[in-house]
Parts: sequence; C-alpha cells; structure tokens
Amino acid sequence: MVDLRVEIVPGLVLKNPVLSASGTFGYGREYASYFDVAKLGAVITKGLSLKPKIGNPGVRITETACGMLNAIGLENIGIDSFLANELPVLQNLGADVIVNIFGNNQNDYAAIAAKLDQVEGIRALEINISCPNVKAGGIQFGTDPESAARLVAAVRKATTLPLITKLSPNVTDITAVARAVADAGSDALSLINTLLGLAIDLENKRPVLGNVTGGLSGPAIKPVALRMVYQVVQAVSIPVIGIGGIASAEDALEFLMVGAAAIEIGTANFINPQIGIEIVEGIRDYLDQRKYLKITDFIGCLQS
Amino acid sequence: MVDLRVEIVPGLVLKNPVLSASGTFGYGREYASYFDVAKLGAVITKGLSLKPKIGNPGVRITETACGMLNAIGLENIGIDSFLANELPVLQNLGADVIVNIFGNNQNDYAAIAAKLDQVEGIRALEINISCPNVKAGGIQFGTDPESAARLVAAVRKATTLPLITKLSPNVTDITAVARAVADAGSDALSLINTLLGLAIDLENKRPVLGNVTGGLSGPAIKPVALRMVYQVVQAVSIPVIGIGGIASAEDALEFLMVGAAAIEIGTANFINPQIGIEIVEGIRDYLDQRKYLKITDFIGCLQS
Amino acid sequence: MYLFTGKILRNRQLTSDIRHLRISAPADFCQQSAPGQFIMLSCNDGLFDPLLKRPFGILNRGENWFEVVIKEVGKGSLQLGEMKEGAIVSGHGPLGNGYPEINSDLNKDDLTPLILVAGGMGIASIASCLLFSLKSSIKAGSRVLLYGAANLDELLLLDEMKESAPDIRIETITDDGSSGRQGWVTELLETELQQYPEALVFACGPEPMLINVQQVLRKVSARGYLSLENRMACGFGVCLGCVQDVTGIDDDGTVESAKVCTQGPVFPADKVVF
Amino acid sequence: MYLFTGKILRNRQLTSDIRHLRISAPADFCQQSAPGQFIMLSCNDGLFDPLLKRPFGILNRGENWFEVVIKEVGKGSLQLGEMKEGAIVSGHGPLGNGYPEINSDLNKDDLTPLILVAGGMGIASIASCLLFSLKSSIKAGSRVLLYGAANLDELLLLDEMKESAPDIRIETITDDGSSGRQGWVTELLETELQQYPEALVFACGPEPMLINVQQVLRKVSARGYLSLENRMACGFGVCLGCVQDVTGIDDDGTVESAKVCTQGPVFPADKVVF
Ligand SMILES: Cc1cc2nc3c(=O)[nH]c(=O)nc-3n(C[C@H](O)[C@H](O)[C@H](O)COP(=O)(O)OP(=O)(O)OC[C@H]3O[C@@H](n4cnc5c(N)ncnc54)[C@H](O)[C@@H]3O)c2cc1C
Ligand SMILES: Cc1cc2nc3c(=O)[nH]c(=O)nc-3n(C[C@H](O)[C@H](O)[C@H](O)COP(=O)(O)OP(=O)(O)OC[C@H]3O[C@@H](n4cnc5c(N)ncnc54)[C@H](O)[C@@H]3O)c2cc1C
Ligand SMILES: Cc1cc2nc3c(=O)[nH]c(=O)nc-3n(C[C@H](O)[C@H](O)[C@H](O)COP(=O)(O)O)c2cc1C
Ligand SMILES: Cc1cc2nc3c(=O)[nH]c(=O)nc-3n(C[C@H](O)[C@H](O)[C@H](O)COP(=O)(O)O)c2cc1C
Ligand code: FES
Ligand code: FES
Repeated sequence: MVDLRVEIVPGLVLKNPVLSASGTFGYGREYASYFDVAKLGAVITKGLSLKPKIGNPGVRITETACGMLNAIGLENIGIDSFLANELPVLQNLGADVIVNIFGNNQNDYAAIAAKLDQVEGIRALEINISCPNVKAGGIQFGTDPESAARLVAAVRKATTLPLITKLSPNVTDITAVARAVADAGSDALSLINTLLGLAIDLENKRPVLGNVTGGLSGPAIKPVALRMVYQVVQAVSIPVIGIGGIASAEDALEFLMVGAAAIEIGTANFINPQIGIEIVEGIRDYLDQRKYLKITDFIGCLQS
Repeated sequence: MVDLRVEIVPGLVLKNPVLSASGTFGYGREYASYFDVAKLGAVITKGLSLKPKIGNPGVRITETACGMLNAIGLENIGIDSFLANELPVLQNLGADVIVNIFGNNQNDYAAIAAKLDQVEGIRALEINISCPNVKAGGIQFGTDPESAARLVAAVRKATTLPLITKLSPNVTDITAVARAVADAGSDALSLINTLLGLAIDLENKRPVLGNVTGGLSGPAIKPVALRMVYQVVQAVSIPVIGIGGIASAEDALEFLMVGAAAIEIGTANFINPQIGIEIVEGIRDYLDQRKYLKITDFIGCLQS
Repeated sequence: MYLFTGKILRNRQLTSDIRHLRISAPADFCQQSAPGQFIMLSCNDGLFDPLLKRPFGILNRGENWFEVVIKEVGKGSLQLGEMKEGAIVSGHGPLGNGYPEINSDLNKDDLTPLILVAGGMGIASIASCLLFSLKSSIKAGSRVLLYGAANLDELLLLDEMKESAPDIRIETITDDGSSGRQGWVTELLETELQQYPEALVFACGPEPMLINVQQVLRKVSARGYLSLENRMACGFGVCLGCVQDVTGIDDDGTVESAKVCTQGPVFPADKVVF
Repeated sequence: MYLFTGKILRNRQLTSDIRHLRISAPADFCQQSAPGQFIMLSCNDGLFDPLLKRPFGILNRGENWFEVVIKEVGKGSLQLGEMKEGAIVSGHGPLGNGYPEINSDLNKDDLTPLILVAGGMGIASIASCLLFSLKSSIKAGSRVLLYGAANLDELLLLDEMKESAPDIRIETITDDGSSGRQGWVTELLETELQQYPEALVFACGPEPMLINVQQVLRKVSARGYLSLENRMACGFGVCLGCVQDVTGIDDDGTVESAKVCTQGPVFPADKVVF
C-alpha cells in the first residue's frame, strides 16, 4: 500500500496530505460524528485571535455559481477558550492540530504565536494574512510583499513552531508575496484563501451580505487556485499547500501533481462532512492502482 | 415603455446597454441567423491586430465548474481583412460596431487605432490591455497602472474615436489601473477580462490547454466581476461597462444596479446564441413592470 | 446524524409551486427525527450547481421514509421539487434541536395548553408536531393551530393534520380573506392567549411574523418557542454562517451569537434578538 | 440552424455506458439534418454545471425526431445519457458540414464504391450515412462498412444498420478478437482499398485511427473524408476553440486553421494536418 506520509517541514511529517481548511472545520469536534478525524493529515482550526471575536452582522453566506461567498468576519472563541475547551477535545480525538491565527496588527500576531509556542499538541501554525472579510485579519498584510514579510518575521521570532503562511489570491503577482514570506522565515505556504467577491440582492436593491463583499470559495475558484499553486511552486523552494475548490480525490491529485506538498479541503466539507476521509481513501486507491510506493513520487509529476 | 438608451461617452449613445463581449461573438455575422444583431446596444468584435494572428496551438478550451478556460491566443484575421470583409457585413446588418484592438507593443496599438480613426461605421474602440493568454496582447500593460496609462495616452493621441479600456482582474487593486487609464484619457472602462487559471489532465499528467494556462470566464467569475465593477464605479467618474458571467437579464441588472453604464455578454453566447436579445428583452420587461421610464434611473440604484 | 441517499417515493403537487415529497431513508434516521428538526437535501451528486445542500423541515416520518414540503423559490428547491419518483436524493440529518417535548400524557389533568402558530411555509415545521408527535395527545379545546397564509390555496396539509390529530382545533386567517378572517396570524394569537394565558406557544414563519409573535408573547408574559430559518451553508455547526443574536444562552443576559443549525432552529422566544 | 427543446422519446441502453436516445424535434430541423452533421445538446436549463452544450452526431432522424448515441465519458454525457423518457433537452443544430453527397442513383452503372470506416464511437457519425441517406442505394459488394471496436459488446447498432441498408457488407474487427479478426480497422481498410482502389472513404473515430486512415489513403492515393471531434465551446464558429490545422482550404497549400464546427467536422482527408 502506498505510503501517504508527507513532510511539510523538517520534523513535521503528516500521515497524509489531506488537511481541513480553516473556517470550514469548526474546531474539529463536529466532524467526529462523521469520521475519525485522526485519519486526516491534520485538522486546521477556525482562525483564532487573542480575544474572542463576534464576526460580521447580517447575512454571512450566499451561494454563487459553483461557489459561495462568505463574510463570517473571523468570528472565533479566542485563543484562551480554544486552549481550555477545544484543544483537549481534538487531542482526545487523536487529531494532528494546526492552529490558524490572525490578529489586528503585528503585535497581536506575535503575541498569539508566542502563546502557542510551547503548547503541547500543536503541530504548526498557519498564519492567515489573507482574510478578505475584515480590515484586521490580514488582507492588508497579504497583498503587499513587504508588509507580509515584516509580519512573518515578527511571528517567526515569537515561536519555534513550524509556520505556514496563508496567501491571498487577490494580488497581481502571488509569487512576489510568496518569495517575500519565504525569505522572512515561513517554513511553508498555503494558498489560496478566498477571492474577494460581491453578490447583489436585486429585489431589495442591496448587497446580499451584511459586510457587502465576501470571500469566494468552492469549485468555481479551482482553476485560479491551481494556477497560483503552479506558479508559486516554481517560485519558491519551501513546501506549498494547495487550497481552493477541492471536492474529490481527483481534484486533490491535480494539486499534488502540480507540486503541492499537501492540500486543504474547505467548502466541500459543508456539502459532505465525510469528504475528508473519502479523499484520503480516494488518493490511496488511485496511487495503489498505479503502483506508486510513496506519494512523494507522485507529487510534482506534471510533465510540461 | 422604458427608454433603454445609455450614453457611454458624450456622443456615443447606444440603443440599449447590452453589448457582445469580444471574442465570444466572432465578427457578428454568425449570430445573424439567430437574431437581429442590430438590436444589441453594440457588437464588439473579436480582438483585432494589425496583422492576422494564428493563435495558440493544442487544446484551446476546457470546461471548469460553472466556467471555462480559454487560451485562444487572440487568433484573428487582422484589421485589413476585417475592414474589407467583415465590417461591411456588420454594417449591412445594421449593427453598431465597437472594435476591440490589441498589439504587441505601444506602437502597434497606436497604429491600429490610427488606422480605424476615420473609418465609417465604427462607434468606438475597446482597447484590450488584459488578455492573459499571450505575452503580447495586453496583460503586461494591464497589470501595471503606469504602463497602462502610457499605452492609453498613446492610443488617445492616435484617434478621435471614443476609447474604452478593458481591464484585467488579475491585479491587487483594479481601481489603481482604472484611475490611471481614466487620467490618461480613456473615455470609459470595461471590466473584467478573464481570470488567469489552470486545468490539469490527470491521466496524461499535463496541463489540459496547449498554452498551459488560460482565461477563466462564465458564471463562476460573476461575484469577482461584480465586486470589481462596484469598486471601480466608486473610484472613477467615467462610465464603466460590466463584464463577467452574465447569463440572464437578472445578472445584467445586478451589474447595472451596481453602477455599470452597460454590460457585455461573453461565454453565455456560446450556450445560447440568442441570449443577447433575450437579455435586452428581459431588462425591458423588468423595468417596465417596475414602471421605470428610463434605464438611467435604474443604473446605480444600489442602496448601501 | 446520518448521511444517506434516499429515493423519491412520492411527489405530490400541493400548489403551483409547493411539493410534498416522501423519501426513503434508513430506519435509524427516521426513528431519531423529532418535530422541528430539519434535514439538508441535494439531488445533483457530482455536480456543483446548486452547490450546497438545502435545509428543509422534517414534516413527518414512518419506519423507512420521511416527508418534506418544499416551496420552489430558487434553483435548489426547484430542482428538488421537480424530482420524479425513483430519483435519488442525498440527505444529511436529522439536524438541529426541535421543539421541546411536552407533556403528552392524556391521563394527566394538567395538560399544558399548546398553541401552534404557523405562517406560510412555517407550516412545514409546525405540522411536524401534529403529524408525528402529538398524534394522540390532543385534548379538545386545549390545543390549537393558528395558521396564516396568503390565501386559501396556500393553506397546506389541512387534511393530513386533521386526520393525524382529529381533536386539534384549527383557525385559519389569510392575507386576502379567502379562508378564515383577513389579517395576520398574530391577531389570532392575541385572542387565543387571552383565553389560555398559561399556554405554551410554538411558532414558525417569516421573520416579520416571528418578531410579532415575540412581541405578543412579551406583552402577556407567555412562554413560547420560535423556529428560525436563517441561511445555512453546512447545517451542522461548522461554518458560522447561520448565526443569530440571542441573549442569555449562558443565562447572564448578554447578547451572543448562536448557531441556528445546532443550537436551534427552535429557540425560546424570549432569547432571540431580532 | 435551430434552437429548440425536445423531449426524450426513448432511451435505450446499448452497453453499460452507451445510450441510444430518440428525441423529439421540429420538422424543419429533422429535414435539414444530413449525415455527418451534429447537434449541441444540454439538459440542465438554468443551471451552470455542466456549462456548455455538448456535441453529438445526428445518428438518424424521422419527421419529428432525431436520434443520437451517447457514450458516457464525463459529466455532460452522463447527465444526458441518464435522462428518462419525458425529460427535456435543449438542442442547437444541425451544425457543421456532413459527408459529401454521393451518387445514390442505383440505375447508374458508375456507382462509386464507398468504404465507411468507423472506430469506436465513430460509428455514431458513420452510421448516419447508412441510417438516413444511403438507405436504398447500396449495391452489393460495392459498399462496405469497416467497423472496429474494443470488443464484441462495443459493436453498436449492427441490427439497425443492416435493417436500414440490407445490402451493406459489414466487416468487423476488435481489439480482443471477440468479433471479426483481432486488429485495427485500418488493416481492413488496406485490404479493401486493394480491391476497390477507386473507392471513396468516409472515416470517423479516435484521432490515432484517423491519422492511420490518412496514411493508408495517401499510400494508395485514394480519396476520402475524415470526421473530426475536436473540443468545442460554441459549435457555430464564434469561439475559435475547435480549430484544426488544414492545408489549402484556399487551395494554395499553406497551413491554416479551420473551425471544425463550421468548416468541418468532415474534411477532405488529404487536407487535415495532424
Ligand atoms: C431550518 C430550516 C428549515 C426549513 N424548512 C423548510 C421547509 O420545510 N420547506 C421549505 O419550502 N423551505 C424550508 N426552508 C427554507 C428553504 O431552505 C429555502 O427555501 C431553500 O433553501 C431555498 O433554496 P433555493 O436554492 O431554492 O433558493 P436560492 O435563493 O437559490 O438559494 C440560495 C441560497 O440561499 C439559501 N436560502 C434561500 N432562501 C432561504 C430561506 N428562506 N431560508 C433559508 N435559506 C435560504 C439557500 O439554502 C441557498 O444556500 C427552511 C430553512 C431552514 C433554515
Ligand atoms: C462533432 C462531434 C461529434 C460527436 N459525436 C459524438 C457522438 O455521436 N456520440 C458520442 O458519444 N460522442 C460524440 N462526440 C464526443 C462528445 O462530444 C464528448 O464525449 C462529450 O462532449 C463529452 O462531454 P462530457 O461532459 O461527458 O465530458 P467532459 O470530459 O466532462 O467534458 C468536458 C469538456 O470537454 C469536451 N470533450 C470531452 N471529451 C470530448 C471528446 N471526445 N470530443 C469532443 N469534446 C470533448 C466536452 O464537450 C466538454 O466541453 C462528438 C464530438 C464532436 C466534436
Ligand atoms: C465559511 C468560511 C470560513 C472561512 N474562515 C477562514 C478562517 O477563519 N481563516 C482562514 O485562513 N481561512 C478561512 N476560510 C478560507 C478557507 O480556509 C479556504 O482557504 C477557502 O475557502 C478556499 O478553499 P475552498 O474552495 O476549498 O473552500 C474560510 C472559508 C469559508 C468558506
Ligand atoms: C473564447 C473567448 C475568447 C475571448 N477573446 C477575447 C478577445 O479577443 N479580446 C478581449 O478583449 N476579450 C476576449 N475574451 C474575454 C471576454 O470578452 C470577456 O471579457 C470574458 O469572457 C468574461 O466575460 P464572460 O464571463 O461573460 O465570458 C474572450 C473570452 C472567451 C471565453
Ligand atoms: S449552517 Fe453552518 S454553522 Fe449553522
Ligand atoms: S466550437 Fe466554437 S468555433 Fe468551433
């Protein structure tokens, strides 16, 4: 049987490359009724901030063609409550945990990273510098290579945990941001976060979402995500985690073929809560049938 | 009955705001078997260059979730053949013609604009500075405000025709490019061109498209297009033409509500060759039912 | 919670745009479903338009089937509503917390009077109380359904409810007076509460109606539960798309946000902050 | 060219993944359809996945219906293939240029021998010649269908073709030898051309087969036509997605690109540049 293990960072070996995308997996426990979440490569938590955050008012989600817009606004229970009430549950479930973090400013990011530094049971941090739905929470860092690099350098200093920086697709040249944060000490990159979009409520003459704009996710964005992963893999030498519209093992394999070291499943979790484990198994079957011994032989096998 | 006329530029009044998007309407004549193309606000031609262009080799189109990728590569018959063989046909059909142009460099753009300057029967030029599928053809101009402005200024000098500059969505801040080309003398803007995307052929381990990447169009991109039109309308004082995923009168009305002075229909033409006229009629019915006397009362009526 | 595929066993047209579907389901799912709970449904496996599953109240259930009423308002409900017998749907449920269990022992004298209030499609949720739990526990007079709709045609499932709960009193009211009085269902509620001030109220309907119900209940300090229908992406508590401001879930009176899908859709009426 | 909606009149399963559909259509569409032309089909009006219509050869037609054979290879063909009787499809056609008209006057002695060559699903296009044009113009011996497929099961429509054109000679060949010889259909073509070097050849099938047919034709300087199946977005000449390199459409021998949808799908074999 094919060996699905992937090494994201020296020392951070995941049992397989299938992770849950932040904000689409709650804090993990809800999925435990559907499958053994310990079987995922890792569970990435909803984005966490130093203090609890209540998120955006009004309508927060709306469906678009093969996609959805969300403007949750990074609602979360705050890092303290997470550590007290959620992390232990995840650990009991046997999950490998990656914590997604964000802050209002550089100090916040550094503070939360420092706080998590020595916490037992956290495998890595994913730094969200790309949420389009709140002024804080990243987008202003994520679209400018220099600010992004400064932020990552600050977080780098605050923790010894492996750092995955999550990039925004709402940029002219994602490779510039990618290189900048790689140089600033990020151990890996994950991309893409959502594309900024708008939906209109024609009858009521107003934006559907309370926040006006929202983040576009789902199958609709897969071609853009694949393209960006393809570009970034060529631009940096650190591992890249692919995200965007993945809804089947084939989708996941496409990202891996392009060179992603792992992938995250987002919106598809909402439609089928078991999709995570189905994709793990689908990847295994696909590679077994084709007699791969290790998944790392498949990763990046795109011919050009 | 509601008055559907819109003034795009002083002097350029179109009978209604429904235009065909470049590259999805051929040179117009193919559609004449399906409806009276003179009933469109205008026909925008396939992108034309000084010399004929043969386009990209290999697979040129592929479907994605609620969208499609194309890498046609700006294949066209060249401006001379267009003027000799196609423009007369369009004029016979009674169509209002807007010519979409591109070049390899600034001089090309200026030369083709100059050539069309005094041609009878051309209502305006749409300058494509945003095709993602060829190195020439715009994308390098379209993503940098300064190059875009220089290009537009050069074209501006070469012609007295109204100029519509077509913007790329593959940028961090589309309002920066919009402002730059407005300042450089563009009379109007159209957006969005396609998003750069990639599709993978898993079995053959290679990109589906001969050109590797392609431009994403269709309903999938509508939320991004609406957001960008919304942003640009607020950023500039020249008219904005909305494009991206429009497939129904409701879609078109959403762009108009956000403030677009007109809209272009692209990919939807492929699925239903009569969609253009159906959208004109759908808009008319919608506004008539709501007792609008002129469409300009509806344009920009979004509440915030 | 179960993920399953079921078959359309029956598709009955109630009005031009409302369908009553019976769908096959695993016995465990059926057994565990309670009135006021809902199910997420889709019927286009492998295609992404529509993308998300859609929430519908579980109207009724038997040993190996359940029923929903679907009003066709957009592409998802249209696709589901037009399914033919034999077609396959994907279901995920039962989800959420339904109405609280109430004393249904007819031998007890202190049977709490119950007022069910439905507006429009809210009947899908409210009728579930009559179709699969209160069946035999209605004491004449003490239990009533107040049902408002646009017009006579839009009053749904009356026969089914009467058959299932013969002793229920049903009062209707319509926007156009084509059945019952012309007016709002909350007018009926006020009258009813004058007679039974100690009654428990279950209400489901459009938000303006629920706001009204809440005000009426507050005025007379009556107890009640409201079933909400916020937009949902996941239906099981992981997207935070469906949140509603509520007070005092932790009983300290401060406003916090609750997930309608897992903490609701049925909430104590006095806790909901509209 | 017509845009119309039709109803599935019949859906017959030919193999585990191949369906034979009869669909209602306007009389004008049926009348104007010629062998080798195609139609763009979709069946999910108002939804965008699948997005584009899909091209299929017009296999046969009557007064108010036409037929297609659909191999289920992806989401579009799967959705179309699974449609039940009574379901509605949108059609756009007839599109493209079919096979050239050939002398079909049986009384003439100089009837050109015709060799039809089909590989796999290429039969959908080739069979149209037998099902709705050559019906009664087959002279024993002079007209033959060479038909290659993966195996016996994948040899489609044999009965229909024999019934419609009883005098056609049919030679089959399969990848596994389960019907006819084991081998490639182009082997049969070589043999046949030795006997009828002046024959006209119509061929449709996967690209490798067509490349082979072209080589065989070149070798013996025989005349023929190839029907191509490039990917199409529009099907009527406006997207430039389907182009194929060809020589000498303008007869000057230079390579240019032709739109398969409007200038094809049937091209003179010697003009196609693979
Ligand atoms: C707990 C709950 C129970 C429900 N029970 C029923 C029922 O028994 N019968 C019934 O006919 N309807 C019921 N609804 C409403 C039903 O879910 C919507 O009418 C349906 O989702 C509309 O989907 P659509 O694709 O047709 O419309 P679209 O407008 O195309 O839907 C777009 C998106 O918005 C959401 N949405 C649109 N309208 C509503 C709405 N009114 N409420 C919630 N989400 C909406 C959809 O789920 C979808 O995600 C219930 C809703 C909830 C939350
Ligand atoms: C002129 C013409 C006639 C055809 N006649 C027939 C026929 O009679 N019977 C039949 O079964 N098939 C026929 N085909 C092939 C048929 O169009 C494809 O199998 C079908 O489009 C696949 O769509 P899908 O959604 O199932 O596959 P997907 O792979 O999901 O399709 C994705 C996209 O690629 C295109 N595509 C995929 N495979 C092919 C292919 N082999 N050829 C062309 N486009 C493709 C699709 O049209 C679609 O745009 C014909 C093709 C052409 C061009
Ligand atoms: C409802 C929702 C909430 C999200 N919340 C977060 C978040 O808190 N932090 C983050 O980094 N990304 C968040 N994302 C982005 C996803 O992690 C992912 O990058 C994006 O949805 C694209 O992947 P998908 O197409 O598979 O959904 C959220 C996405 C959705 C749909
Ligand atoms: C096949 C194809 C060819 C195109 N060719 C051109 C072109 O030549 N010039 C241009 O400016 N835009 C071109 N476009 C972009 C469209 O005009 C339009 O901006 C884009 O498709 C988004 O609109 P839509 O989603 O309605 O298709 C092309 C698009 C497609 C799909
Ligand atoms: S619908 Fe996702 S949390 Fe309630
Ligand atoms: S398919 Fe569009 S030009 Fe041929």
